Amino acid sequence: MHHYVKKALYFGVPTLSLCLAALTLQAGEPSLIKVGFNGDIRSTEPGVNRDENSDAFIMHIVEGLVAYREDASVGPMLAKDVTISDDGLTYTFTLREGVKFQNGKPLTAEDVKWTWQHYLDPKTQWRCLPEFDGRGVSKILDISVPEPLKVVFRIDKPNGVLLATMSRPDCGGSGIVHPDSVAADGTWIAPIGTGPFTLGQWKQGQYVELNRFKDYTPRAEAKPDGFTGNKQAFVDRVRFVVIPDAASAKAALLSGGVDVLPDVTAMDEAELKNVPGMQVRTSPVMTLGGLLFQTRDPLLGDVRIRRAVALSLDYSQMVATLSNGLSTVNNSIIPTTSAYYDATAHTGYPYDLDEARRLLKAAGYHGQPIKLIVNKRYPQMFDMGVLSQAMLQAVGVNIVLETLEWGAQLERYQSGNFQMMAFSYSPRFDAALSYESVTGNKDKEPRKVWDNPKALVLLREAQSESVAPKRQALFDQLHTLMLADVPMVMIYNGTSIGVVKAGIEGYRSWPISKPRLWGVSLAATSK
Amino acid sequence: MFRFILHRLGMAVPTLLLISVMVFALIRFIPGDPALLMLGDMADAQSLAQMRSSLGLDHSVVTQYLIWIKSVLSGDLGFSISTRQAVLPLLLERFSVSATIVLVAVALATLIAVPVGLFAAWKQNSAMDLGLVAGATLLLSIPSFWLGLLLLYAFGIKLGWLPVVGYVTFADDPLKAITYLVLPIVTLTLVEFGAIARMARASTIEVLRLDYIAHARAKGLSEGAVLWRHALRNAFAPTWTLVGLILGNLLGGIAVLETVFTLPGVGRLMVDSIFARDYPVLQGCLLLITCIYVLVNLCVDLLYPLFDPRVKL
Amino acid sequence: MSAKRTLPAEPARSVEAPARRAWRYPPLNALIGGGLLLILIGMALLGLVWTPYEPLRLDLLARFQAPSAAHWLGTDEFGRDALSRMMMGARTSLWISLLSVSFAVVAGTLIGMLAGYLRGWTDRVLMMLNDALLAFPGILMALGIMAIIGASQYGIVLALGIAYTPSVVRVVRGSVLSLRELEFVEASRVIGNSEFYTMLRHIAPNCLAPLCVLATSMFGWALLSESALSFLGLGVPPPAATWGSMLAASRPYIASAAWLGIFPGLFISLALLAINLFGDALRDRLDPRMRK
Amino acid sequence: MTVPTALLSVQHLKIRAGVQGQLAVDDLSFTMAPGEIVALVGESGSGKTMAARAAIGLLPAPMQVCGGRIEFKGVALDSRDAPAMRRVRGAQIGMVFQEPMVSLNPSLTIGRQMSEALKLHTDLDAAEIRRRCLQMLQRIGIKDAERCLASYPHQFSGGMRQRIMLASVMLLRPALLIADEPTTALDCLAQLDVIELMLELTREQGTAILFISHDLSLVARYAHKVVVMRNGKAVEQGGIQEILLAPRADYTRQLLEALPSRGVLAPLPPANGPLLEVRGVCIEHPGPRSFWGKSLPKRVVHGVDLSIAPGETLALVGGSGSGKTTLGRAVVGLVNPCAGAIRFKGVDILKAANRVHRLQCQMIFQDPYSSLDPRMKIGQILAEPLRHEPGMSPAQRRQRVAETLVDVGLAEHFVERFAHQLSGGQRQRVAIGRALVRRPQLVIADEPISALDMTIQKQILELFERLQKQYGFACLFISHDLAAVERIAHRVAVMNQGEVVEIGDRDAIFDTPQHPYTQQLLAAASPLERLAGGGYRIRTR
Repeated sequence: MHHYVKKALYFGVPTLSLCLAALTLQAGEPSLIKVGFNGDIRSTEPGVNRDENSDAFIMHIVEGLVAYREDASVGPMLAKDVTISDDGLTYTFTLREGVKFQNGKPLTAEDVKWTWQHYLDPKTQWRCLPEFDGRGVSKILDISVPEPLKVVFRIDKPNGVLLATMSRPDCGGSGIVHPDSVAADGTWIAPIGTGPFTLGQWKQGQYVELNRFKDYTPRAEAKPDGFTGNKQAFVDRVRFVVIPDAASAKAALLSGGVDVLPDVTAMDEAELKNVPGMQVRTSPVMTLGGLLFQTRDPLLGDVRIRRAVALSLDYSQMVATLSNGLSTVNNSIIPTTSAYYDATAHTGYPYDLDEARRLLKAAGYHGQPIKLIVNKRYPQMFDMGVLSQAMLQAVGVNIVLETLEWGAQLERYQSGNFQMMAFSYSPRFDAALSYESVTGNKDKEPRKVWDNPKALVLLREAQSESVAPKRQALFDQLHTLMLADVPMVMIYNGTSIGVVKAGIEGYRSWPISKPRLWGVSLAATSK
Repeated sequence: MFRFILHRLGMAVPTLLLISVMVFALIRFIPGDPALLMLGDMADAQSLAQMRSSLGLDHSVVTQYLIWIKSVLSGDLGFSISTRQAVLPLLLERFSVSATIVLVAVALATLIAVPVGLFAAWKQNSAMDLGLVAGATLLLSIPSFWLGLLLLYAFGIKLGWLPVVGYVTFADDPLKAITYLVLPIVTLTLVEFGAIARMARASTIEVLRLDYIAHARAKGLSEGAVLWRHALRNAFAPTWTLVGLILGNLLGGIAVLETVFTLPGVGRLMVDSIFARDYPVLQGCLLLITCIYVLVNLCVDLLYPLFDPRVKL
Repeated sequence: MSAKRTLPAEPARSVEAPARRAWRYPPLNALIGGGLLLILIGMALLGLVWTPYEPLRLDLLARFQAPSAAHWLGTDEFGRDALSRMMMGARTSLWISLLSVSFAVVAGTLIGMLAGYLRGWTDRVLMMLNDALLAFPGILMALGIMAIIGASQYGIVLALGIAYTPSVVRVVRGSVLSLRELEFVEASRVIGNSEFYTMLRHIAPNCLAPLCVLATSMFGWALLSESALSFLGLGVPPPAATWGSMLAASRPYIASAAWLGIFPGLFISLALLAINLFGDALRDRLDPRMRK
Repeated sequence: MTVPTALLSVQHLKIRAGVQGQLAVDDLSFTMAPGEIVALVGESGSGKTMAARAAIGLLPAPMQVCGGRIEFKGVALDSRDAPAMRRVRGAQIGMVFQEPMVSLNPSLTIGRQMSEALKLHTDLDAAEIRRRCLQMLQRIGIKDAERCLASYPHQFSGGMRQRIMLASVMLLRPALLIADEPTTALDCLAQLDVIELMLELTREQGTAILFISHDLSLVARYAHKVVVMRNGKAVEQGGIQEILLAPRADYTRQLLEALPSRGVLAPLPPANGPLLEVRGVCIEHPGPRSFWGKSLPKRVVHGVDLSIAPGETLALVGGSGSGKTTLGRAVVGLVNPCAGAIRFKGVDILKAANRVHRLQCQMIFQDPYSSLDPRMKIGQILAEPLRHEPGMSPAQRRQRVAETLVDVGLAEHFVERFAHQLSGGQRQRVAIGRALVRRPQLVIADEPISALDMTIQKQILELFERLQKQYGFACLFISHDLAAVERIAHRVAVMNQGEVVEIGDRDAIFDTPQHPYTQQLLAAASPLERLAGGGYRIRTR
């Protein structure tokens, strides 16, 4: 208890108000929810020394100007509204009134400007700096504060994905922090954000806690909407417990060690589903699972062979096996949950073995072995490889499975040194970002699978275009072009499966698949 | 005696250094490095470079090795790349799990195997002897992880007496912790019992052939006294060396058993750190395992004269 | 230390005519061990020619079927026939063990001879390297080698071979050093043979006995290690099956499909039992004391 | 005064291995009076040890008594009645074994082992037991008895260990002591001490001794009665004088004749200069090798000078550790002397260049069981030396091998046999054949016959003499068995602690020994002397 109090003082939150707050809640111990994490957080600094768990954690403490909604579209968060100039070069954010930092001080435009200069300062080593200093799509020329609650960003080139990039969790959601979070010499101390929770106790390797921020000023909306909307916290404390081994995590859930497991495997889901007192929360997510081709490989350079492979896979049966029926087939790079997933994106490869055989004969393929790299670390990738090998055998394609250790497979992916590979991309929250992860110049970035120049042009346009219908048209063209080029075969988007103990309401899995503990309450009855 | 210990430790230093160099080079030779593994498919050139410099991987391998050796000598094994935990406490905690199981199991196996071996040798070529040898050979032939799986299936799943998965540390709940340790210890005891019993029997047969046993009998001692006072001490020396060998290897982590029983042992830690390319943890693991190997061999040699005074230190 | 000569205690019954008893009935362990080994090798060879089903053919409808008339040992998570995979696995497992043991024996004998023959500094350095290799954990070695030359059967053979070479070196060096002192080796020097000729003609053949015994037990170790490596996800790359990888793959389904784990484990145990029994019989046969 | 019943009476004893094994002991009967010394004499395989072990009921596993009975002090000994036997063993019957290296438990202190029997059979308190042990140790000549109690067997020499074993057995004042070849493993000097100690102790306590031995001459001096055994049967038994003077059974006569006696030697051929000259040779054994380098070496041979004329047999005698074997090995190049020169026909054979000359000297080793390569056929073993014979066609080589086989008295079919299929005597013949197949001019024989039975020793010595007459090679005959030396040596050199203390013609050395060490050696040697009339008597010095 001692350590906890010292930390609270440190934040300058008067101890008196803390005790006062505790009293107002119903009597008895402060309510606590325990969440299972598969690893400890790396640091409390948004977007710098981070990993998946650190991002999910920090998004409870800091909030950005804009943030992803439930359907991964971008909506205002600290900003009341955002106006973009016609030439797409100036972005004007008007801040909401009455928003307070966790140290009690009010949020001002100066704080926003200070935070962004802190992020853009190379010394901070912000992960998303390359996206805003010109190395990416565009460069932020300057940030100005014309009025107390108005911040204006000027950029050198139009950038359709600027807001989406700002909201990326791996950039810490470009969360606005109070200058006191940083010491005089610039070293990071602790996050003082505007989020619904403040940083609690952190026992390295064991657990890290969040405390409710009493004076949080939620947005006007009634319910939470992705990383925005009404983010009022209903629980006093949240503890993220570190359990590296999946089997131990499942056991901890069953034995009451934890209340929420944000991400379990399909097999565990099948088992936990029928355990009384367990609620399963699933949601399709934006991971891209599929088979990559190396278009520069002598054999696979021929589009007819790639097309034949695409036509000889029974996608529905494969996806049913891989995801225990939880996911649907998706041959498009655009995730099914993305706002830009429309009828054209829905069109995929027909299951047509005769056409596949014809194409193979036409291409002069007579059973030369094709090496397909898989790994045993991620069961879905391995099973995808085994199922594809079996299905392709039916049309006479001789697939040789090469099982590598995950690190070795990543190296082969990074250097483009493979014929085929079963792979799954981590989620990108904007369709353009998804396309960007597979498209690029193979000489500079050997890991990219698609280097069709026309596709590159379309992608550049989609990245700079900020008007939704225009971007949609560009994405449709990109999709149809990809179906023709077949640089890779997209098979399905993953599913995030969260399991929650009975008595916890309001927890939902969502396409961004980061756990959110605001808007979640503990039923009075169960502890 | 003390000079002998110094001499042996002195001899061990080059081996330790050699192994640390082999490990340092081999792990970096394996494709994929921690930065790539952490960034996964979002690893573009800049972020890779940035991550590598923050992890100190951009120095030449030699400089990295020197930095590491310097920090090891000052007692700091560095921090894990993937979990940010300090390596030393992590290692000790994980080692305590493996060590408890291995020490208890090997002790149990030896306590049962030596009398059984003695008895089988005394009743050599009798039905009892053949039965015991067949049993020991059978146990010796069963792979430990399969036996573990069977026991897990029988006692964990079917009968439900013992927990199937997970681990509770002693600190949290001693009673519950024991239930997690029962099956691994039983598995390891049965597997090692076979090897030790066969060795005890063979060395006892060798000893019973010698004249001083006949001399003891000629003194009118009862068979029991002859076996326990004369045969056991001399027969135990070779068995003790085998026990030392087994301890040396098992303390290095019973990764496979730890996988079957999901125990957070040092074996599992090493395997996971190899897959995550977590260099500091891996190097720490190997240093610990090699030190144990050397120390166990030293202890075996130090205690050897107890059983065979002819060996002078 | 030339053998301090004492009069022979009363040797066997009559020295003149060596007893024939040793061969009237071969000991039990040779019978059982040899028999089991033959069955397993037969199964492996049969697997080359015929298996009840195509080992690699998936049948997604027939997943997790219990042992039945159609599938004697049931089917696995991809609906493949377990018995056919067992037969294919037999070939791969035994083949890997055989190759890695022969690698270790050849390499170990050469180094062991060298160390025992040259002595002096070379011996000391070789032995230090040998001890370092002994203390080196096999798992990292396996991964390192397989990462370098790609995950393949031969990667495992090389990894296991290197892991076992030190024990062979120790045994060979030990017997070379003890044989050097015996009188027939000195006699060979007296009649003018060169040191090298003496080593090849007299010492090497006599190292055979301890080496054979070690080789059989190492065969068992190799089989065990291959399965352990598969357990840790490092074994022979799928879809090629070995008993070890099948056992490892059965772990997640232990509750729902236990038979997937029971049969591979059983066959590994039978193979090890056969090898251990055969090894015992071999040691008795080669042990000079046994030779009446 | 009742008729003194026999202390031990063995009646029609039969022992066989297992149920249908061969009879190891067949219808053996003899009796022993209290305080009497009876010797069971026979060659290896004669069943003498089995009979003795049966007396104390300690037959090894497969062997079992299947006929006859053994009575000790009139009471039948039944090995099946374990408690009764245990009361007799140690208290009434004591036993001393042959192998000093393993007759005492290496991991227990001397004190514990000595007091063990006393604690078991008497109810003396610890202090009294300790006092008796100390007193007995002083009695057998241990200077620091206190320290000896606390030390371990491996810290004593072979002879000392046999004395300690004797002391611990005699502590219980047994009525009968069974001595199973107690001194065979010791060298001649230690042998004398141990036997004399045994006799003193038993005479003081009136203990009878059942003395098992294969050496009739050794037994002749002490035993009252002798039982001669062959293949399990007692071919003759009676008082020692009758056996020596008028042996009835021809096997006994054979045993007696096997004792070598001074024979007449062929005159030496004229020679211009010695065949082999050893000048000022010193040899050192390297000390144990520690990690940082060699510790200081131990000098074994100090400045030896001797020479051998062509065709001559020079005997090199001395106790164990006198350096005689090391000197022999130096001549054939197995050991490099650190000083001095060895010249063969004037050529220094220590230099590698003169290897051809060195090959003229060949060696016969001592232990028949380890001097032949178990993996090679006899034919191959004999042919191997011919590899270095220039200008011999394979046919000539086969011819030479066949010739040598005949020379050493082995049949043709032995060419295909392996060493383990031969007896000790046959193997030694092969070893001699291997040494002679190149017709060397000098043969070093390092204790060639000491590992064999007496009768076989006689055959090998006769063979050796015949071959020497036939091929005229000179011989350096190394041995601690003075009887054999007396028979075949022209000259004798006596070595002690690495120095030649005396050298001279055989008759001079044996009749008028000058150096005290030589006199000591001769006293310990077997004293039997063939009488003109065919019998033997103990030679009085």
